[in-house]
Amino acid sequence: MQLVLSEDQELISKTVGDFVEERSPVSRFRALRDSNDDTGYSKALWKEMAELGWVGISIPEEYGGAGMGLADLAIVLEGLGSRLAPEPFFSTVLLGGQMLIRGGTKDQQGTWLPGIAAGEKIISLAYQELGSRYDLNVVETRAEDINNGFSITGEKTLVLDGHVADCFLVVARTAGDSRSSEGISIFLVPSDADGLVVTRQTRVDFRNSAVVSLSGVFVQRNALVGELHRGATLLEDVVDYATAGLCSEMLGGMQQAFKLTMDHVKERKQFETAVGSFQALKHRAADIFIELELARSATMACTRAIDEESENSSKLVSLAKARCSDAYLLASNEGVQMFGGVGMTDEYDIGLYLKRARACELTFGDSSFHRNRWALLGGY
Amino acid sequence: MQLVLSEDQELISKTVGDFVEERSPVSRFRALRDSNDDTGYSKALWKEMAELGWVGISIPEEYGGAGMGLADLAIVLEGLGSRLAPEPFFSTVLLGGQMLIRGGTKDQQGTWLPGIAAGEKIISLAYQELGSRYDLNVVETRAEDINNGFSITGEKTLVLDGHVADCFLVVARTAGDSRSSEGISIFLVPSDADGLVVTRQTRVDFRNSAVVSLSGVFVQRNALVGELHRGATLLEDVVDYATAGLCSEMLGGMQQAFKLTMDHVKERKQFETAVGSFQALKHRAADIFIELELARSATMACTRAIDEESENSSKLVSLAKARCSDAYLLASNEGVQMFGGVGMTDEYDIGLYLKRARACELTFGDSSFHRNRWALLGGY
Amino acid sequence: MTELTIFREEIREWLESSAPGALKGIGNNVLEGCWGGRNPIFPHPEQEEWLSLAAEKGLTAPTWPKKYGGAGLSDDEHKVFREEVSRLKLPAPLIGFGLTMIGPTLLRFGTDEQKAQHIPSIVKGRVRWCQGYSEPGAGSDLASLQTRAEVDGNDYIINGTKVWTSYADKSDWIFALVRTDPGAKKQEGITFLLIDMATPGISVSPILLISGSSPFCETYFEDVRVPRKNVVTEENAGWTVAKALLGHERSMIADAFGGAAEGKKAKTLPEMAKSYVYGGGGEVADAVLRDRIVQNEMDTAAFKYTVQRTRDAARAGQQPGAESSLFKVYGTELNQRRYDILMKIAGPQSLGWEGTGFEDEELGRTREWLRSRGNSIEGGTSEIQRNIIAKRVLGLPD
Amino acid sequence: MTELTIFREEIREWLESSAPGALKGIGNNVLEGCWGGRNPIFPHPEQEEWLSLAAEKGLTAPTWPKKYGGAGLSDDEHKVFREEVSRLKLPAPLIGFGLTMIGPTLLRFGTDEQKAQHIPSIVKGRVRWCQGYSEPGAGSDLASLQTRAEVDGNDYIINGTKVWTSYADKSDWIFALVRTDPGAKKQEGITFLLIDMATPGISVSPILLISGSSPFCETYFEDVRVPRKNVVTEENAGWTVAKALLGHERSMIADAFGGAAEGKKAKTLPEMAKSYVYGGGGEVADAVLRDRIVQNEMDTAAFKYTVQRTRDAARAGQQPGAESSLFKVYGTELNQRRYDILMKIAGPQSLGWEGTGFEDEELGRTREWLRSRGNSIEGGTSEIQRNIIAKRVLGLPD
Repeated sequence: MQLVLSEDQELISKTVGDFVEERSPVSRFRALRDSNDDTGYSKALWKEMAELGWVGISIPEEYGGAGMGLADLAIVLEGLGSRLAPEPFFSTVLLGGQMLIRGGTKDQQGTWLPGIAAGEKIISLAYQELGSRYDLNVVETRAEDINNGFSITGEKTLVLDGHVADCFLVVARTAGDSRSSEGISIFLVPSDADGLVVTRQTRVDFRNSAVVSLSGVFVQRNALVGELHRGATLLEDVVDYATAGLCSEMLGGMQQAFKLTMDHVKERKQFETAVGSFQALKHRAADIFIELELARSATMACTRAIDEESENSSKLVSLAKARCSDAYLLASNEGVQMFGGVGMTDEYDIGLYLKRARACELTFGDSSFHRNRWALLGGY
Repeated sequence: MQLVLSEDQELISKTVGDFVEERSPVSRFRALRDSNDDTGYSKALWKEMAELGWVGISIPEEYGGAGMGLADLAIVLEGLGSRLAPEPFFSTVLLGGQMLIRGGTKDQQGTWLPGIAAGEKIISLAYQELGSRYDLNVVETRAEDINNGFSITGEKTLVLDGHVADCFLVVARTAGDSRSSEGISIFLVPSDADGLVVTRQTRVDFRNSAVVSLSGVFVQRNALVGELHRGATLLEDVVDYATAGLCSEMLGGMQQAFKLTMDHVKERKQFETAVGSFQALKHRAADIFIELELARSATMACTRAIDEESENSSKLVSLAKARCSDAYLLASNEGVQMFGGVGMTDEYDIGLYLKRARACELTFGDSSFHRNRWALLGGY
Repeated sequence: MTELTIFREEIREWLESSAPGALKGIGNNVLEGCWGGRNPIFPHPEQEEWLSLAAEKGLTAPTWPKKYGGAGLSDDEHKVFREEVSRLKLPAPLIGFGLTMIGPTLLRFGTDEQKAQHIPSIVKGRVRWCQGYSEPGAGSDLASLQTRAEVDGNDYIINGTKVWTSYADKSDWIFALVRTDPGAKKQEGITFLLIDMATPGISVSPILLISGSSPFCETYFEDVRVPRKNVVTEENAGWTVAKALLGHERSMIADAFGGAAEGKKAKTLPEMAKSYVYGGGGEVADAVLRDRIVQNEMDTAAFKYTVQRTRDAARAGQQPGAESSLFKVYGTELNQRRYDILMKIAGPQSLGWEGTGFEDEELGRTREWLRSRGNSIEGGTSEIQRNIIAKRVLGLPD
Repeated sequence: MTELTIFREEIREWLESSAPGALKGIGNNVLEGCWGGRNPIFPHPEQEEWLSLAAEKGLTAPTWPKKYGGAGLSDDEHKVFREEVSRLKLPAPLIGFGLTMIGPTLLRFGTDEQKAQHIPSIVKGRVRWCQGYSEPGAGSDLASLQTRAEVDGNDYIINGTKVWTSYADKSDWIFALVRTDPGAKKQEGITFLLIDMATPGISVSPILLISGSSPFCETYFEDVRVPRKNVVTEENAGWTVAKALLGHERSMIADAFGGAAEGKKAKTLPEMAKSYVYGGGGEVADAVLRDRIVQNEMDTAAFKYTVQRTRDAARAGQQPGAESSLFKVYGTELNQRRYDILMKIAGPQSLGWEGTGFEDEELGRTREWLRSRGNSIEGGTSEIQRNIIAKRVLGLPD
């Protein structure tokens, strides 16, 4: 495992950095939010990212992607995360797309992956339910085996980009009780299916999600992704993958929040002295710096472990997510505090990072969830 | 509940303060330690404390004590704790004496309490065993019911002042398995009993304790303190009482450690500036101050709750012990750090407080033990 | 029968017979309080009657002198009055900065003319006040203020901007700090001035916070003409007045957090945790979360006892130290930790801003969490409070 | 076959045939290492032979020039040598401050005469060195040193006291900072001087720490006469030399903590916890303690990856930043947290100092806990490291 960017990766990093600087400053996200935009992201920019090869970066070449690794995708996510870009990477690439790559049939892959890579199709994973918290095995949505197909009924919440998805991967129970890892199956359901209702949600971080209700939605047998009853492992692997991606996004966000804060305290004077010269603040800044560095190391390690299919990749994902959750909150909490009163106003960007930090923390498990998972994986 | 010292209590506080300043500075404790003194405390000073009425402060007047409350005794303990005085208050007054007051027969009380109040008898509670940790119900020492008496076999560790005790209150199992609260009984055993061997221990805080081994030690039926099989509640109440007393001692220690540290940083110059003028240090000092204040409030509340026999006194004991454990460690850890290199040398007193802080933390349960107990008592 | 007992009986009888029945049992919820003013808002229609009844007897400002419309109660009588009001769970007849801030200030520092002009209208709830201290870019360094007041005959001409003026958009008068001598050292050259918000040249715009809308405003002064007689004490002596008032404000905020530990217990953290992450056997399933809850409960208990200790000590005649700084820094940070735990307890259900998929209670908590981040900034930042403790209590050198 | 492969084969053959068999498998335990000197101590009798064999080939100082007795290895060859030594788990033939500190300093700054006098005797392990920097009351402010060196003909007369001189009681020479120009500004007027510990007027007393005995000493100089030719570089230019050496020392300490994360894993925390507080089902019974253990394990893992990242970046040609400060502050505090947890795990069994009722392992851990409190003080306090990060990495103003 090499914990340093290759020259190619450095180049991607620079390209993404220039791109967000010019094309996707935070003001763009803000404008989307304030205009109550229908899609909540920029279709044009998404198309452009696809043309730059970013959307399909991890999709196999045969389906129009670049066939690269998560470590490469992570660089893009970090750059976009630094400016809170709301484009549908998580729904479509890290969750939906990745699940098809890992578990889809050739047919399913051929139908969807090229459209994803081209930036033309949005596909989302509907796994979370009210009360499921971070336990992927808590699934109450049921899929009944009927006449050559399945009838799905249940309600999914916080389905990322659900309001613009062309299709959903719905996690449903085909057997077992509502907390068992056995009996979980995954189905491809088009968003215009009869009995499927999508209601857009408004989140604190203004990222896009929806409640998806299914009442007797019929799908054919070939809608099954992965094995019947045995979807739990596939789901866990995909969520691990997306979690590593989320950590990369968080890294970009926390780094930028910290940068904004440091820039501010260097400028801002109080009692005729730059706020940044107060030693108590300096020591806190040094501690944030350290936490950010450690979060970066952990995240780099986990993306590479996934690419290398290392056996401890799940442990490293938990390491990264636990650290990134705490570090992003630290950097943004301290950011607001160091900005002072103006940090509390909607006008300043630091509050947007605080909201995103919280949303990221509570997605795919918070730090104590992942510490517990680390211990369980370590056998104690 | 009044969380303020009465005028009488203020007077005790001043007397104790003057006493330790003159008669019991830390150098006295140090000398006892360095001379490998046989008793490890000053018999003469103990006698003097008894004459001042401190040893018998909580012993009923009919047995030569002052019949006052724990809130009064706490003042004495705080004063002595501020200079690490090693006199046998915990063994003899807070554990042994208190257990006789609460559970002893008139005969037992009449035999021992006057001697305790007069500073002539040392009595200790032998409850802890290797592996019992903080669980009072883990008792493997067995007392078998035989011919008009009991035969006790087992090993007790960390028996406070065991090497100078005239008599032990031995917690033994008369029924039940080794973790059950049922079947625990307590016996008065003279230190010269056949089959009882005392081995002095050397602790990190140089406070006195011993391992007490019992092999077939015979006691008569009238040696039983409290009810047969039902000693667990008495034991818990007495340990609660002693814990509240320990918190008071800790309060004195942490306050003095903090004072030494503040005095040092005001004097000590580095880079031509008093160390105490560095803002990062100031903010840490302010946080220690706050923690000390909160620890004091919690301790005052718990001693008064015990005196008032309030139903939430156990909860308040856990509150105080959890806070005092963490606060004393904080004050002494930060003390060593703020003293710098010299803080690491045996020559400076701050290290003695660090050791005592740790020893206190690990006596009667550390902070996470007491947080768990608080939750259990609160029903969650 | 003591005089106080007689007083209690009179008050009780009066409250029982006169106070509007519809208000009994409502309690003292600030959000539902009556702030008075030229265009008063009465969340409950009966509050109008309650205000007028109380004001008539001066009981909106119970301890203020009768001469200016107050009830002239002694401290003991005031205590009895509050006890009787809370016995019936009646809301306060009137709340606001007139009663808590500018009223006491004018009673102490104002001229007879100022008292006569302003105090009765505060007591009657006819004029609502706001405060104009902070300025953009000043932060904790209040004395660096830039709003200029230039003398022009018997008037000042005011130019500048004030921020964090709570309820400026709903207030009739503002008490403000302005710079009258730009040449003087920072804290000198500042004047404490009373300004009618209806004066031409004043405009107000509300401040949007990260938690949503807020009572805070930005208030702009453009060539605003204010009579010089509206100065409290003297020109360039405003810092003294401000400091007295600021100490008062901080101890109010500190008290609020000292009190918050007790009040506002809609649901305890263990209850919340049981509803979101309930395990078996009465325990909260997530042991680490449970421990954080215990820590917060213990912090709250220890803090509550510290507040009590300070009060008991004060009653025993002991001098208070820097307790208000301790209360402020610890109380606010405790509240922040509490919201942090609440967010973790509700987990993904903490992610809502509005609408579908979230309970109103959940949406409210998330906004309150965001709002709580400001607690350690407003009313003297935690940093300033720690500086104060280090200097005043611990005597650490500058 | 590359030259390096040939070199490896030669070294391997030589080690296998010549290195004392009794030492193979012992590994590099510093406590058991050989420090050399006029009165050397050989914890294993075979170390004497091993030292002499290695010294003969210059392999005690593998990269030093052959001219002065070193082996003159390239960096790549040196790496091969270390790999082969550790393949056989051989101890280093020689350790000490001669090799790590004064040797490299003299090679860089020393005169030919100084090199010829000192380097070979270091390589041969004949002279043991110690360092005389700190003074009582100086702490982190090294430049405030007071030890005076007054010129007297071709000599200096030295008076003063040095503290924290590790192993001064066992060393033959000391390199020290002394003040030669008391009038100059702090960091000027300091001279770097080599002093034979056998010189009359030098006395040494060991320092007792809170954890017990220690290698540290206090070293007193009373009218000690030292030839002026023992100055390294020039009079009053000692600060430059010291700074170079100090940077070296700090990165050594940081490395030690960076490495400590990996090495010295007698028992992991989970293993320890299982032996003291084992629950059912493979879990540690105390859930909160378990969580603290996880935190420490995670901190250790993230730290380890950060060390690796720095090394990988350096190999990729990227400039290092203030990593050594990060390593120092985080590595030491991590170690302290680890001992804190260890104390809690063993609970009452952590209370022993010596003797009855405690296992040797328990007694050792308690002493190590106490010793660990010094980690955040020695070699540049955590406060100093945070200052450095704030200034050099974050660019915060003074």
